[in-house]
Amino acid sequence: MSEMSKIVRTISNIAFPFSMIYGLYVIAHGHLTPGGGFQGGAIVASACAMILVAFGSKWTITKIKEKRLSVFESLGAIGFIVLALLGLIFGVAFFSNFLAGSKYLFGTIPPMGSGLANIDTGGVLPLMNFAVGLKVIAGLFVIVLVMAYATTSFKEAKK
Amino acid sequence: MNIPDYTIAMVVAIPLLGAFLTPLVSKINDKIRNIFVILVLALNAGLVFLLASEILTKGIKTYIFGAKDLTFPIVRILFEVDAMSIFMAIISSILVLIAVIYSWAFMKENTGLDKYYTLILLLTAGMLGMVLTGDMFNFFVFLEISSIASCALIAFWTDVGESVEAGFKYIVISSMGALFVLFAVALLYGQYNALNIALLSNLIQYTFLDKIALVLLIIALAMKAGIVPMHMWLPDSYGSAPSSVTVILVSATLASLYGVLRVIFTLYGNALSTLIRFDISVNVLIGWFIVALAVISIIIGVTMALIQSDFNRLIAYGAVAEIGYMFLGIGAGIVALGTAYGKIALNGGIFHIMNDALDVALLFLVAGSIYYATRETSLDKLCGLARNMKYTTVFFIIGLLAIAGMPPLNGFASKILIYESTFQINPILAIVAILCSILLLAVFVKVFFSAFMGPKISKYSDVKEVPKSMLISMGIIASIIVFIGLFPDIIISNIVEPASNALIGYSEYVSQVVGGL
Amino acid sequence: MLNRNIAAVIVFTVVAVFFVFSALLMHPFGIPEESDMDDYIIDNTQEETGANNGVTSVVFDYRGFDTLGEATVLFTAVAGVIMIFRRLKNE
Amino acid sequence: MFTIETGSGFWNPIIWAISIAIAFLLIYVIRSIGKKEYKKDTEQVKSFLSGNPEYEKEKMHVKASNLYWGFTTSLKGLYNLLRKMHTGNTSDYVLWFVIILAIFFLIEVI
Amino acid sequence: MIYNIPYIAVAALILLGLYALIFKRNLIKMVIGITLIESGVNLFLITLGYRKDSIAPIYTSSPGGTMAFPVPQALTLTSIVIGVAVLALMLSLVVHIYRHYATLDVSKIRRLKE
Repeated sequence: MSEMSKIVRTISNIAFPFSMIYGLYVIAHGHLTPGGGFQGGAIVASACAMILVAFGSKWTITKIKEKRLSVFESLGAIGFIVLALLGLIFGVAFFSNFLAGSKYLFGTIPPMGSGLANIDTGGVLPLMNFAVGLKVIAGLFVIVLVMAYATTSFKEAKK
Repeated sequence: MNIPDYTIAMVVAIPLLGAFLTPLVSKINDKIRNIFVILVLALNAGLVFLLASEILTKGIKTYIFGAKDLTFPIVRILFEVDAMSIFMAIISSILVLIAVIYSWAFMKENTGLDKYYTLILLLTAGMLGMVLTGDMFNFFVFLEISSIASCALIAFWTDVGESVEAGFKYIVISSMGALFVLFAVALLYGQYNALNIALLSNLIQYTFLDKIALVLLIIALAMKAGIVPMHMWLPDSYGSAPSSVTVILVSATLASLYGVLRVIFTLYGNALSTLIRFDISVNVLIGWFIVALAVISIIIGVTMALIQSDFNRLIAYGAVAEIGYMFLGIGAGIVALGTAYGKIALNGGIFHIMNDALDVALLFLVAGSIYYATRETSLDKLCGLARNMKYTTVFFIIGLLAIAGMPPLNGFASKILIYESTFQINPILAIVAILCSILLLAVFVKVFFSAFMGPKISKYSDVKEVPKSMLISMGIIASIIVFIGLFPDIIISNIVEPASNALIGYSEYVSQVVGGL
Repeated sequence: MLNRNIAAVIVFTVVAVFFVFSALLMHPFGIPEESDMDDYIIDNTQEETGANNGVTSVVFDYRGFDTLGEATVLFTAVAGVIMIFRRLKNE
Repeated sequence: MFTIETGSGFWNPIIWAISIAIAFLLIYVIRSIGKKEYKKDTEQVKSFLSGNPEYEKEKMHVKASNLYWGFTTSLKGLYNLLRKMHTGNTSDYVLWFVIILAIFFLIEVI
Repeated sequence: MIYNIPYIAVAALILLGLYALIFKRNLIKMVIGITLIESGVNLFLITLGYRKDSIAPIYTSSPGGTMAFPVPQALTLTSIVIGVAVLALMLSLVVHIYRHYATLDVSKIRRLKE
C-alpha cells in the first residue's frame, strides 16, 4: 500500500489518539459496559490499520516490525492461559474466578441488581480482558500489516 | 495410581501453552525449539496414557471448567472423557509425536519452521480438544482450530501452486462444514437452551428441527472425515501437503469421524430406536445410508487409486477406501444395533480407525522419505530405489501388506471383523469389501513395482538412505503395526472393546452428568 | 455444464425448502421455550463473578474455555498468515 | 489366548504364523529335492525377444501409468465417469456437499 | 407466522452464501459466500437470544426488566472472531493463488484433479 495524500495523513494523525483511547476504554470497562477485550482490541487495531492505510505499509514496517508484534501476541495469549492456570492453583479449577469475592485487586462484589459502575469488580475478568485485548490488537494489526506489505512488495517485484 | 482431575484440562492446555511459547523459544536456537516441541508433545502423550489407564480401569471422568461441583442447570463447559474419546486421543498423540520426530530432518531446509511447529502444536490441541470435550459449541471451536491450523500447514510450501490451491480448497470446505455444524448446534440450543452433549442427549425429542440438526451434523462431519462423494478435497490436500503434515492430517480427519460417532451414538442415542414411517427405526435408516456411502467410498477410492501416478495422491485415495471400511463397520454396527454381530462390526470399525491411521501414516512417511531422497513424487519417473534405500523398502512392504489387509498384520485383524459381521447383514457388502481389499493390494504392488523394483537408473544411482530421525519414526510405526498384527486380542480387549461399549452404553455417559437431575 | 446447473438448482431448491420450513417451525421470535441456563446466568452473574456485564461474565468465566479456543483461533490465523507470507530462501 | 472371535469364526495370528512357517519349510524341502539346472554367466541369463536386439536396461522398466493398462481399458466407461466426477473445481466440491445434504434430508426427515 | 421473519432471513442468508459458493466463479465472491453463511449463522444465534421487550444483560445503570440471553451473545462473539480468522487466512491464500495462476476464476484453478 502506498502513501496517501497529506489531507488523509493529517486527519488520521488527529483521529488516531482518540480512537486509541476509545478502544482502551472499551477494553478497560469490559466487565461493566458493553464491550470487552475483543471489541476494544478490534477498535485499537482498526485505528492502527487506519495509520497503515494513510502512511503506507513501507513506512509502517520501519516503525514496527511484525516479529515484535507477534511476540506481543504470544505474550497476550500466554497471559490469558496463565491467568486460567492461576485459577487452578489459587482457586478450585482451571478458569475459576479466584479473585472475585477476595480482598485483593478487583475483588469487590457489586450490589445485586442495577447499580453504578465500579471498576474494582469482576475478579480476573478485567485482567483477562487486558490480556485478550493485547492479543487482539497485536494479532489483527499484524494480519493487516503482513498482508499489506506482502502485496506491495509483490506489485513492485512485478514491475 | 490416582491422578488429579485437572489432567484432562492439562492434556489440551499443555500443547496450547507450548504453542504460545514456541515463537519465544525459537528466538534462542533452532535445535532448542525442536527439542522443546518434542518434549511438550512427549509430556502430553504421557499424560494421555496416564489418563487412559485411569479411565479404562475406573470409567468415565469429567472435568468442570471454573467450578468445583456441577450445578444445575449446566452453564459451564465440561470435559467428559470416556473410553472412545481416550481411544482417539491415544491415536492422535502417537501420530503427532511421530510426525514431529520425522520433521526434524524432513523439514530441515525450509524457512518459517517456528510457525510450522507452532501450528503443529495448535493442531494437536485442536484435535485433542475435539475428542475430549463434552460441549457442542466447544467442539465447534476446536473443529475450527484444527481446520485453520491444518489449512495453513497444507499450504506450507507456498512456492508450489498446487499446495496453495489445496489449502484454499481445504479451508473453503472445512469452514463451510464447520459453519453448518454451528448452525446445527444453534438449532439444538434454540430448542433446549443447553449446549452440553449429555444434557442435550437427555432432552432430545426427535422433532423436525432435531432431524434437520442431525442431518447437518452428520453430513458436515462426514465431509470432514472424507467420505465419498465429498472426498475430493482429501486427495488434493493429502497429496500437496508435506508428508509430516499429512500424518497429522490423517488423525485430524479421524477426529471428525469421532464427531460423527459421538453425534449418532451419544447425542442422538435416545432417538436411535424411535420408529418412523413404515415401522423402520431411525438407526436402520441412518445405518443403511452410511453403509451405502461407505461401499461407494471403498469402490471409488480403490478404482481411483489404481490410475494415480502421483505417490501421495495414490495413498490418499487408498486412505479414502480405508475410511470407507471404517464407515462400513460403523454403519453395519448402527444397522444391527443391539445384536451380537452388530457389536462385532462396530468393534471392527473402531479397531480399523487405529489400524488405518497407523498404516496410512507409515505409507505417507515412506512417500515423504522418497521425496526427501529423490525430490520426486511421480511414480512414472521413480525406479529401482530398493537398491539404495533398504530400510525404507522394508517399511514400505510392511505398510503395503498392512493396508491391503494381508495376514498377519494389523489391517487383516480389523478387516476380518468387518467382513464376517457385514456378511451376516448382507453378503454383497462383504464380497465388495474383500474384492476391493484385493484391488488395494494390486494398487500398492504397482507402487512397489514401479518405485522400488526395476533396473538401475543413472539418475538415482547416488540416492542415499534417509537420515536417522526419519528412519526412527517409520520404525516406531512399523513395529506398532507388527505388534498389533501379532497380538490383536490385547488391543481389542483393552482399548477397542471399552470404546465400543462406551458408544453403545451411551446412558452411562449421560447419567454421569445428568445423574442428579 | 448445463447438467451441473440443473442438478444444482434442483438440490438447492430442496435444501431451501427444508431450511425455510424449519424456519417456520422455530419457536416465535422473542418467545423462547426454555431459558434455564440463561436465567441462571442472569441471576447469578453479579454474585459469582462480580461483573455487572453478563456477556463478559459468560465470555470469560462461565465459558472461559471457549474464549481460550477463540484466542487460539486468532493466534492460529496470525501464525498461518505470517507463515504463508514468509520469505522463501530461493525468492 | 491371542484369538479374536469374529462371530462365525476366529482369527489367531500365532497359529497362522506357525502354519505359514511350516508351509515355507515344506516348500524349501520340495525345492531342495529338485535338480539344479540354472547356471550363471551363460545364455540362460539373457532375455530372448524373438530375435530382436535387447533394449537398454533403463528402457525395460514398465511405467506406473501403463501397469494396469488392460484393467483400465476394459473399465473405460467407469473411468470416464469417474474422471468427469473429479473436476477439481471448488464449486463442485460444495455442490456435492449440497447434493448429499438434500438426499439425506429427503431420506431422513420426510 | 410474522414472528418467524428473522428466521427466514437467516435461511435466506445461508442460502445466498451457498448460492455464491456454487454458482459464482470468482474466488473473492466465493469468500464472500462463506462470510454470508457465517453472518446467517451469527444472526441466527443472536436471534435465539432475544426475549420480548428485553434489555441487554448488563446491570450497570440498567433500567430494569427482563434481560436478553447472554450466552448466544457470547457464542456470537466467538463465532465472529473465528470468522475473522478464517477470512484472513482465505484472503491470503487467494493472494497466493493469484500469484501462481494469474487468475481468480475458480474453473481455471484446478491443477489438482482426478
